[in-house]
Amino acid sequence: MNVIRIQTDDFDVGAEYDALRQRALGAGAIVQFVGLVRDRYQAGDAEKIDYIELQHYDGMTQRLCEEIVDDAQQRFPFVAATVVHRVGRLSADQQIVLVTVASQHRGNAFNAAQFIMDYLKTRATLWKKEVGSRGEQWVGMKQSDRAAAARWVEPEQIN
Amino acid sequence: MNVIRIQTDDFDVGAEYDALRQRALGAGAIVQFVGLVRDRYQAGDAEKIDYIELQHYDGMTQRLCEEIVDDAQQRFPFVAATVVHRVGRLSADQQIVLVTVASQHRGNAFNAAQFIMDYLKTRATLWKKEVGSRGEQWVGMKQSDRAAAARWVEPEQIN
Amino acid sequence: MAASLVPGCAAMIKARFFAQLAEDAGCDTLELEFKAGVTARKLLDELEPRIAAPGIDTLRHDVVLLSINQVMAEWDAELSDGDEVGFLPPFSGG
Amino acid sequence: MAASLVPGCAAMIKARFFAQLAEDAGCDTLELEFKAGVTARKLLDELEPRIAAPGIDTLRHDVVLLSINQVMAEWDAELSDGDEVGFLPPFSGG
Repeated sequence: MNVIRIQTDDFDVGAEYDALRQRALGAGAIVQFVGLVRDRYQAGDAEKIDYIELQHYDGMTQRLCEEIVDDAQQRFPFVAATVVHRVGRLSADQQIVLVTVASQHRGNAFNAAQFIMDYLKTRATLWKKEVGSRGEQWVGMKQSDRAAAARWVEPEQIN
Repeated sequence: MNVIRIQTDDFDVGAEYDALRQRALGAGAIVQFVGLVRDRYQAGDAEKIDYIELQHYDGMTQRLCEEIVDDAQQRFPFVAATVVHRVGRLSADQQIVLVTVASQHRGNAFNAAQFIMDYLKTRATLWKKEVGSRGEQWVGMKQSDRAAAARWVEPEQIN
Repeated sequence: MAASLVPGCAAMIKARFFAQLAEDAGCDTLELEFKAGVTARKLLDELEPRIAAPGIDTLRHDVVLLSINQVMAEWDAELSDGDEVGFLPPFSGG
Repeated sequence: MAASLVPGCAAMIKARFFAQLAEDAGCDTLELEFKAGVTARKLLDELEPRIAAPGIDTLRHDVVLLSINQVMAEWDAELSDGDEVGFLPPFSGG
């Protein structure tokens, strides 16, 4: 059973792990990913990010995330998953997104978690604005995220 | 800074996550893997595993695990990692191993965590005995684990 | 509602903008009257002059994705009375 | 200690067995006297008859790894007095 939530509130990684473990008794592997607000535009950069603003299309995001998790489960069968994505204003070092996947063996849990993250970044109605020493700017889709998502596309799907 | 521990005691995933997050301020991605004692020899199997017994070569395991983590950090630069591996008797559904990696971006965290797990399973002085409805048996290295570890070997290293 | 599908009848369309597009357009939402059966592509062409100049760049079909009534859609989809059309710049969640 | 490196001198070697190998050998540890300079491979050959029959299969060089003084080593390494030799069956941690 999968749990998907879009919320402004923070999440408790330990509590989400415990809850998933209860829903997935008998599983042999749990992979958990947390995305955090970085405090720099680039590692080692002097210019700092103060906070980000995460906007989303209320009414679409929840369903798109559910579809992404279903897609992941078809490709990499797992027992249960939890996805929590925050929206609103998040300051540096705060938690943005949680993806937790429990499966029989670790391969599917790692693959599903990566697939979900790649698709959350490129196929869900979420937009990030960075506010810091460079002013305010909406972040475009990163080429690295586009490339990461593209690796999951079967050759026959490319056209 | 990396933390590696071999212990009989259980570990608290939430507490380990919080501790790593403090050691890795500024990181944008944390990947956490937990291996659990499965309660079946095979998913859906009627035959049950009651517990496992994890033996290790005290005096070698800690150092080998440190080398594996260093190797991972060379290949996939990350900010900090925690590895906790339990030994002794562990009953079904208990936690066996924790690998947590914090990095700037998610690619290195996912790769490093998978690399560490693959190498923990194939290159550290740890041995697992399964005890259940099939009696007691030492688990040999799984072909799937051998294959998973082999994917990290550079072509020039194969000989 | 069937009447709204007949080309030529008036149709109220709600356009929604997000992120950089909302800033370019100067608003999140526009209510517009079109002829029913207009395609999303045509709606976009007609919207361009109405929104702020910097937006013209970002409103290109090859960069912006489209939703109709909160479901991803194609640019040649025909619009009906009451439809909500979302103009979705490249995503950057996670 | 230098004397122990001279081939021909007596050397006490501690052999350690793990997992299935320990069960086959019927013990975790054996203290053995050899000539210093003996290779690990030769030690293994001499050990085979001493340990229980089922062990002979699992003690093959191509399956079992070797450590000397708790560091991974090669089968043609020469052993010295006081060395601890670990016979390591395929690992299965994690």
